[in-house]
Amino acid sequence: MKNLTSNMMLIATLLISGATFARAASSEADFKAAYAAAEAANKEAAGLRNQWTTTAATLAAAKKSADSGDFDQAVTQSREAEALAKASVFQATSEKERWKDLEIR
Amino acid sequence: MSTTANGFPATRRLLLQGAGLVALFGLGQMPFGAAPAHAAANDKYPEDAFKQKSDADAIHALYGKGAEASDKVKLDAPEIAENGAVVPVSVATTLDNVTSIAFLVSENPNALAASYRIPPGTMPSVANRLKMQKTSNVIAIVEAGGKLYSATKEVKVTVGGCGG
Amino acid sequence: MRKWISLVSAALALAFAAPPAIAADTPDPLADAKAFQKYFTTKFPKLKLEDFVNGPYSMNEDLYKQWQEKEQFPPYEFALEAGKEMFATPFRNGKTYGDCFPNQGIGIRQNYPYFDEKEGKVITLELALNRCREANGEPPFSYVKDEMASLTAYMAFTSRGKPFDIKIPDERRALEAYQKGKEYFYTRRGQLNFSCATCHVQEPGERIRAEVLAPALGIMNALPIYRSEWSGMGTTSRRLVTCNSQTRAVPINPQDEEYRDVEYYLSYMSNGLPISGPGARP
Amino acid sequence: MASTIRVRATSNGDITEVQALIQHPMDSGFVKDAQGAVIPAHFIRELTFEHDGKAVFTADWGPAVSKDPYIKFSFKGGKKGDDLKIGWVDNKGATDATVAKIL
Repeated sequence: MKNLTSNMMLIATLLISGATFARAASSEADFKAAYAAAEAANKEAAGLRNQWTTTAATLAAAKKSADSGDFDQAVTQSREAEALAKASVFQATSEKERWKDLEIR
Repeated sequence: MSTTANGFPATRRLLLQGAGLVALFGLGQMPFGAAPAHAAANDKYPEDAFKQKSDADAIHALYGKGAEASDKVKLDAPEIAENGAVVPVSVATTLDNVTSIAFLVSENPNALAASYRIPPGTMPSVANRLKMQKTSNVIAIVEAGGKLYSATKEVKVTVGGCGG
Repeated sequence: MRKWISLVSAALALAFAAPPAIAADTPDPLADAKAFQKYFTTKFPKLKLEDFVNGPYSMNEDLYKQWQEKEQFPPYEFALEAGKEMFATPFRNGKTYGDCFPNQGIGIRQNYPYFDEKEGKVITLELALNRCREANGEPPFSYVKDEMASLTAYMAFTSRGKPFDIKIPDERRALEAYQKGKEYFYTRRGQLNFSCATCHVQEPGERIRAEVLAPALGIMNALPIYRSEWSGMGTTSRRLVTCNSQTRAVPINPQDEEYRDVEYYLSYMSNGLPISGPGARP
Repeated sequence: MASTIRVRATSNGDITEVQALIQHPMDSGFVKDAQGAVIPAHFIRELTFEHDGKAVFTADWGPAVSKDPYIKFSFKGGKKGDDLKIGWVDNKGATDATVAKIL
């Protein structure tokens, strides 16, 4: 039940972020917001002891793009990082029960 | 396998599971022999031979002539190296009057890996461990009675993963 | 005891609302270990139980030969000698590592990790070694570097052939640690969505990117290991950390509780199998 | 400082089998460090084994010999208790030598 709910929320989030991709040129403020959202999701993953190395790498790439002034790219990468972080959160949550499927008994 | 059963509908794109796993496992096999090379004698560090890129050039720099393949040269090397950093390779021969033995890895940046001087009274048999950058022929050269004989074997080298 | 377990099971079942058939988990380490060992001996009927401590080498003839050749003069030789010397060298206060351990630290590796009932936590050999250093006024070693590998290599060497004898005291916290270790082992993590079990239970003996995977059974017996891939030694901590990062998961810190618990669980699963460390691995 | 050379030499009365392991990085010159800088080549060039005043085996090595190199060979003669002298020199001019007893 709980899984299903978070699942739905995740799908919704992905849809929303997907929709915003189409927008015109991004500003530094857009990047900051997207980056903060990604960082927040990654922090949640850390709380669940399940961060992905790819999230960190994508966050770093976003920062680099922003530093070079390419905010379109920076926003896209931040959203990708957020999606990765959310996937890792989802993984950790669902594994709380699913790990038992693999157990030798 | 349906995505529902998998339980990861929305995140499937991000999870390189399933097909990825299949692709990671399994690997082709089997080597095949390949061409030998060329051939003289050495009593100093063969500086020049170690600088050559190709196996043929290295053998020529080392001996000044070419080698002929011989089933009297027994080269022992793995089919698949457990790791390219440490590949155990050895050679033994039934040939008489052996004066030197050399190992080459054709695909390394410089083909010559090691050369051994065998004085009278020392057995014509050497084991060592070599680095291999990638899948390559390993060539053993035995110099006996002033002539060169060789054996060649392909050793597969692959990169590391979640093994061990 | 029993009562507590059923309470927890009930709580787990409620919390996750999973089908009762799956959630009816009463931690029974002995039965788990039996099933675990049976799984591997069934999967590899030609192997004897003690063969599993040699990891992938028992599963592939070509690799076995390379290993035999390496063992003639094993690459961990230098670490072993360094460890022996370190172990015998007194700290600045005159005490030695031996003073921190039962039997002066000789032939005891098979008893680690153990559950410390006073502290209520799992104590691994690596942790005990650093605590020993700190208790004697020495700075701790990195858990993933050569000094720790050398020390544990020597201690493992003095225990070679002795069967793992991991004990789980009959108390709530010990069983909890065991259960957490098991959960860690089977939990998928990282972008590749692999658990420890994905590689080391489902696929041992198979090649992944051409490397033959080691079976989980006996995997702790060989540690620390000299890995050709690392061109050097690796501790148990290093092994766990790299397993995580290879699945694209950010590793937790060496000797964090999860790692200690999973080492506890895995070592217990290999009870009865001989210590073979230090080992050499691809 | 312990020797970089480990030797096992055993005689069966007729033939002496020698195995040696040497602690040396054998850097190839093709590998980069964590910062992306090339680690310069550093390898043993020559390794010699002497018994009874004469060379019984000489290795000429390039950087493609594995880290902590291993070598195995055997020679006729050599009795239990005899000395075997081993020495190496690398491309930076560093050297080490040891004497081992044949067992």
